[in-house]
Amino acid sequence: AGAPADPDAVRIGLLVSLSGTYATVGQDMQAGFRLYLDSHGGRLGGRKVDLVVGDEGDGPATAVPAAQKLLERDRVVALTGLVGGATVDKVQVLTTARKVPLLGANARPAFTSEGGKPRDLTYTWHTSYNSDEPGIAIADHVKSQVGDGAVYAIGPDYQGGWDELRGFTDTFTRLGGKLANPDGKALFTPFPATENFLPYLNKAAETKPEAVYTFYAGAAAVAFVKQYAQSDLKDVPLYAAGFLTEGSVLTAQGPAATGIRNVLNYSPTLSNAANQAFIAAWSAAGNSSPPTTFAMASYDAAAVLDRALAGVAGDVTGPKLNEAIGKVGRVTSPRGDWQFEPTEHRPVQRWYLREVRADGPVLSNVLVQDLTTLPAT
Amino acid sequence: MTARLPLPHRWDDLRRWVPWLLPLGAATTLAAASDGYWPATVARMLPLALLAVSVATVTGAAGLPTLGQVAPYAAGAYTTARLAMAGHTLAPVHLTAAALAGAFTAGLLGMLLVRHRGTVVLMLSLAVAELTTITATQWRTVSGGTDGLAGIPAPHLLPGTPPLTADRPVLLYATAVTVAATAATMLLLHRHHLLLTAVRGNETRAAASGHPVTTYLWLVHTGAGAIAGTAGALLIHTHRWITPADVGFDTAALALLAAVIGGTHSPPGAAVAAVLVLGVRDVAAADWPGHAPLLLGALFVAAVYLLPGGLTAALTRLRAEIRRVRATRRPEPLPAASRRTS
Amino acid sequence: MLHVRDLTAGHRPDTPVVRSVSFHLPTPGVYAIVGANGAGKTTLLHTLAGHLRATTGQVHLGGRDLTGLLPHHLARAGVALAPQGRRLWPSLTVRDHLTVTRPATDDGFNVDDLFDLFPPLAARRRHHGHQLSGGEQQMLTIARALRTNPRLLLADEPTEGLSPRIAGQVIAVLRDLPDRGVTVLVALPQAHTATAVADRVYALNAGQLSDPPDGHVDLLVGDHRTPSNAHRSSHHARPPPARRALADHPRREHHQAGDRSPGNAPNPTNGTTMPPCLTTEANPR
Amino acid sequence: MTTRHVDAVDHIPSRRDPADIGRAHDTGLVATGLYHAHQRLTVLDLDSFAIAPGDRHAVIGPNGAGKSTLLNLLAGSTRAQTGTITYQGQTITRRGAAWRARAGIGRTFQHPTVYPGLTVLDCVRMGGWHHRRNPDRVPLELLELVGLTGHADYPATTLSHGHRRMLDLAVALAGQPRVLLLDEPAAGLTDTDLTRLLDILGTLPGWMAVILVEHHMDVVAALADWITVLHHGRRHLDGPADHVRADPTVRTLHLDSAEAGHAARP
Amino acid sequence: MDTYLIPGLDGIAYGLLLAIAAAGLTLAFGAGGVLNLAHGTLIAAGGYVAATTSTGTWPSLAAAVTAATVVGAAGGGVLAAATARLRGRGHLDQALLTFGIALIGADLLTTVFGADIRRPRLPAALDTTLTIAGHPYPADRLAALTAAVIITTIGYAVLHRTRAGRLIRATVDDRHMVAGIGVNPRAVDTTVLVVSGALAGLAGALCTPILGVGPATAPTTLLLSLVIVVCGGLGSVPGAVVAAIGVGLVQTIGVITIPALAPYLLLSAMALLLLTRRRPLPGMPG
Ligand SMILES: Nc1ncnc2c1ncn2[C@@H]1O[C@H](COP(=O)(O)OP(=O)(O)OP(=O)(O)O)[C@@H](O)[C@H]1O
Ligand SMILES: Nc1ncnc2c1ncn2[C@@H]1O[C@H](COP(=O)(O)OP(=O)(O)OP(=O)(O)O)[C@@H](O)[C@H]1O
Ligand SMILES: [Mg+2]
Ligand SMILES: [Mg+2]
Repeated sequence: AGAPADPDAVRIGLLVSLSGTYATVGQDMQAGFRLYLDSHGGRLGGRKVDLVVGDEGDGPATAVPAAQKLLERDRVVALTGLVGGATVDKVQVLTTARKVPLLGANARPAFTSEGGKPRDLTYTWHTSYNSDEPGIAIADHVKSQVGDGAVYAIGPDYQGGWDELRGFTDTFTRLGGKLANPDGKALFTPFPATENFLPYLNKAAETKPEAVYTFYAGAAAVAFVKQYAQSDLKDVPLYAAGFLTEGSVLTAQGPAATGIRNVLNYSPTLSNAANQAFIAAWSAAGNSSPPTTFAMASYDAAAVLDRALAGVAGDVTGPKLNEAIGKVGRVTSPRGDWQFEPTEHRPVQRWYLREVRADGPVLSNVLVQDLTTLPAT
Repeated sequence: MTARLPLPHRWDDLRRWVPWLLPLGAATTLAAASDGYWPATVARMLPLALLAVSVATVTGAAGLPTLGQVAPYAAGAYTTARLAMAGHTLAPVHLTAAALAGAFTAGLLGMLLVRHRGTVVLMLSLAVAELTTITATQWRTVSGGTDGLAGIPAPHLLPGTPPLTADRPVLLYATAVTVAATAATMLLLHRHHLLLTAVRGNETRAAASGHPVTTYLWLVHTGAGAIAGTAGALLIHTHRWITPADVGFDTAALALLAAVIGGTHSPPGAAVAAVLVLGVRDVAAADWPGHAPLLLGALFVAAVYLLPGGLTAALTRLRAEIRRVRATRRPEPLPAASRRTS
Repeated sequence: MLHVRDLTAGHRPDTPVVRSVSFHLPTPGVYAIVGANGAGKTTLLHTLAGHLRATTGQVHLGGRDLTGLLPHHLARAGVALAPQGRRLWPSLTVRDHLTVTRPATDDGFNVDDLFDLFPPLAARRRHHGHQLSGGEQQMLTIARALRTNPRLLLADEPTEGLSPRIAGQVIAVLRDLPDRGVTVLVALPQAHTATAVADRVYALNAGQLSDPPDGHVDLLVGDHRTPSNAHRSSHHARPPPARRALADHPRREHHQAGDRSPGNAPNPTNGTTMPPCLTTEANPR
Repeated sequence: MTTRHVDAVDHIPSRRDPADIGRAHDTGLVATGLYHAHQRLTVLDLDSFAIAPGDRHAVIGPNGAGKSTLLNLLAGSTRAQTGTITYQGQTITRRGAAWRARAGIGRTFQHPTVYPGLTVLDCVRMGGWHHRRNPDRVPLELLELVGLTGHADYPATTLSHGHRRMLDLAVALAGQPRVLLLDEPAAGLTDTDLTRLLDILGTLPGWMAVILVEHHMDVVAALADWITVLHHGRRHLDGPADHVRADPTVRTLHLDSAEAGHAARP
Repeated sequence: MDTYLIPGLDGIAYGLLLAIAAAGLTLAFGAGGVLNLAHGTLIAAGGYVAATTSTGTWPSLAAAVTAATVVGAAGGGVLAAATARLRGRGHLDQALLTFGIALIGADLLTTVFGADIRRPRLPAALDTTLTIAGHPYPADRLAALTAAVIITTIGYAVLHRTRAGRLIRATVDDRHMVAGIGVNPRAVDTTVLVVSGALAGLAGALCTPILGVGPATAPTTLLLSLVIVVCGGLGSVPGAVVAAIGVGLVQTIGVITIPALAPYLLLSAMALLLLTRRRPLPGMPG
């Protein structure tokens, strides 16, 4: 407890999963944030930053005590990171009550209402996206590729999976597309228990889909991609939310992932200057694999804080910082420039179509084309 | 001589209350401490502590190692959450309804579980724990899906009193409920201690002496379900959010391990151990982010070797040791026989 | 053969059950230990087999010092225990019980010999340990011990639960064993069976062994019924329940009520008295 | 009425005259058509078995004859596969062991076990739990009866085997049974305890019905007025004690140890 | 019919894959009476070792399998030493200890190997699909199926047909009487846990090419192995194989036939089996 030694310094909390199922994502996010910090001399907005890291673990049960510690004992002026949607949903209540800006850099759930009233999002910001946006972004492209053919939709049975798939299926059917799934609804596989996808895939093959759309992440993504290439579906085009092939899972998937087309707000092969600087710094920091959207969003969170803190005069308090975040305007980012949507406090950003291709000796999600900007203004 | 006799009795009476007043005193001290972190953090540990009491009751008193008490816990929690969200915010109503829901759930499950013993119970209750999470996940109208419910309205102690939102009153309230429920459990178990030890230890002989073993075990299981239900209500009151993962295997495992560390035959020991376990995971490990599992693992391993029989047994050993040391210091020698038994 | 000197052992360090026991079994033969229930027979045999640690004392078998050896070392040195209370392996079949044992030499009982010896076992060879009748379990306990081809067989009440016929067979086997060079030390509760079985009988009394003059064992064990640890009863100052005169026994009412008289009459010289709870008929539920 | 062999007639009443059976039906324990098998191996096959108040009925037979199984079926420790058991005119075939014990069918076990964690005195208390008019005096008297007063406050697990057997008897008696099933109560007892046992059994109240399974023929002789001999689960012989003991087939089957030596191959 | 041919085959192959994972646990828990919750961690350790050793050539695959087995055996040795002092203190203390060791082990594994998912490279001959009845089917699963058949056959022979197997069961029943026939029960315990650990390591090496290895591997394999061991009847190899195939079929045919109930299927099936089984598990009271 107590104020940091340097009177000018600010204390910022970074809450990410460092143990449990999502540790890879959490580590990426920490690396992204630290990369920005280190490349700016440990200062954001001219102030020395005292970064306090907390472990989110597997969900709210561990994340809430950790957030409480950051808020009450370390008295951070902003909380960033947060891997899981459920965590954001619960921690948001704490940060709002304490008037500390929550600058989420990954999942953004559809916040549950509080006592019948919608959530107060004044202190809630995200540098990432809404979980249904990848699906919304790619639906049009898939429709144009399959024409009148049907698409089979399959995903994991939890909130993230429901959101990701809903984004796609709703938009796709609204555009006149047909789902190959027998009941017209996406198929959800038990999560995280499913590790054998072959039966589902072979069953899906019987519906003779023109293409398959999916969302998986982590270990399930590895198993899914690997087994997809071994199933009756192996010649059917696979479209996915970009997390399917994002980051280290791609290495584990190996050649089986080649040709998967997926959608994300970032690709390491983007050619803008900010990205090139980011990539260079990323490799210089000793990372062998290309940066992920998780690292990038967390990097951007640092960038947002950098600009916001620069705009705060005198002592940094939660409300002052929050107000400053509202005023950062356009953020120059490796993903291309973006800005906060004024009421929902999430990025208005471009989405990209990527394809897994061999990029030298390693596989990479190579940029194919721009898709759309979301949320549509 | 005669004048002095009543004194130790009164002192003994008093001393019997001390262990129960201790946690309340500790909670008051914590609530008075300026830091807002401690009251909220400790209050959030108490539902698991009470759940561990319930698990220790089933595991210790009935001899059925169980992971399945999360089912009545979930029943109590979701009953409370739904009541609160429907506008019924009286805490006593919540506690009663949750206890009933817990007892009902445990009663139903008990009809299947108490016919089995040992590892079979453990595995059946593992299935119960997993199925509880799955049901909670799938029953989205009740549970709100995998992300669960948040912003559940705070309870009121009595009609007209302000809602229990501030961390310090919540801590005092949660401590009072935990202590009262644990004390009630202990009282009931103590009264039937002999019976339960006997049926647990030698079923065949007990049945041949006219004791309906399964009925006894079912009653214990159901009663423990009421405690677990109460713990579920407390979960909602202290957290005001819930996800299906909170009523799943991880919680069940922590509660069971806490019961083992505390000494399965002592529900209060289980409660203390649960606070200890969560303290290691959430407080001690906070300064070493990412390594909470490591510290927890180290705690478990240390507990096995350093506390055979659990915290309670360690306490008993300590007390015996103190008494032995005192006895040897006593000036007048005791008869040999009684010294040997002490 | 077996030399035991100053052996003290018990279940807890502070309460020895067997106290400074010394004896010497010079040649292979059948030796019996008799003693009241709770005298410490089982404790002594378990100590000799290594299952209990002796606090003092030495054990030599055939010149070899066995003091303080672990049970499996003792077993390999030729000490076999047929324990009281059967101690079978429920998940093994009768046959498995015998085949899992590897005798050091082949000149002992093989599995078929043992089945010949105990025909009921042969009929149950596929049954599991817990599926046997009490007597069958007892037979298997002895058979298992014999199968190790021991030099010293410790048999704890080996005839308990056996029908007189099988008991006779077991005793005959035990009596034959010395011819094979096996020393048999058998604990028996009753002096008269012991004198019939053994070449020599020792009496264990309150944890101490005495070597009675042949044929007078009864004198030593007959009327002692103190708990082996004498100190135990000393601080139990419970008053004995008042003895009721036998004349008051309500059984007479039943005679008058026309019931047939039960098998034998009470022994009027003995002080045994039913507690009143049992003498008035309990109310039917 | 003389001793009869099973194969001699179709149906053997187990009592001396029909009036006895009638009395057993109303007040005692009657089993008919009992059959029990394990893995196609017949363990017990008994057309009828009855005991009335006051009876002292011994069941003997070689090892594995089915004696303990019979007691288990009567006491409800094992459910009968076929057959009907009535007690005081009421069918109890489907009742569990606990119910039967409370109804007055008490028993001891061939392998006596105690309650771990309980003192000797508490074990007896547990036995009389359902008759708690005088919770402390009766158990103490029973302990005095079986000679374990000195052990009253010690953990029951520290009892020696013979003492456990005596304790088991005290526990059974504490339940104030109207039918007492004893499974080899004399096995492993020393002379002193044997005398004590005989005294206890001899002074059991006359309204009690006792079934005694025993190999120790002195005990049978001292107590039983009627003996059933089981062999391979079937009734081999049934009759008044003296007749059965004198029967030559019983001698060869069970008692005789004359030809014992031949089986032992050196 | 054709609908169920490949899922059926896959159910058996997947089931046998799980049988390998469960083999070590059957030995330790079922036969040896040690409730080893660190079993999944040993499998994961074997998997990580195999994933880092194997480079896609046959010799490296052989080296990977050997290394994983050795690492598993060493882990089993550690567990044997750790549980030796716990004899006679019941399953719950064992569970506490091995759960603690599992947590520590998981932390060590992620520290050493990272939190990423890893999959070993297989020789090209295995990393392909064969065509069965007109459907593609992965060759690596068929190879694992073969390995499973060999391992379980050997396991059956050892556990049910040899003196060693009887000794293991006897030691669980009454270790003092095992000492009484001249066998050191501690040696039996240690052997059981070392062999069980070796089997776990081997299972890790065989399963990771197909399922990958990551932080979730340990809990998932532990749960499935427990289900299989308990459903199969503790300590019975044929039972475990049948149970594993049952689990495999539930997870393949079951989940696609009634997808709505897919999450419930496995554990409900286990619960039903346990509830309806009349015979108590061997070696278990009640
Ligand atoms: N596990 C134990 N813990 C403490 N004391 C014990 C234990 N087992 C036996 N004793 C005590 O040791 C004494 C000797 O018991 P032991 O079993 O050796 O007697 P025994 O001569 O074999 O009697 P029996 O003829 O009844 O079998 C008894 O007084 C008994 O109370
Ligand atoms: N669970 C079981 N499974 C298979 N066979 C069994 C089982 N229980 C008992 N038996 C067999 O039933 C037969 C009768 O057993 P029971 O215990 O009734 O015999 P008993 O007459 O009491 O013999 P003993 O005098 O040796 O105690 C025995 O041969 C035994 O092997
Ligand atoms: Mg003895
Ligand atoms: Mg019997």
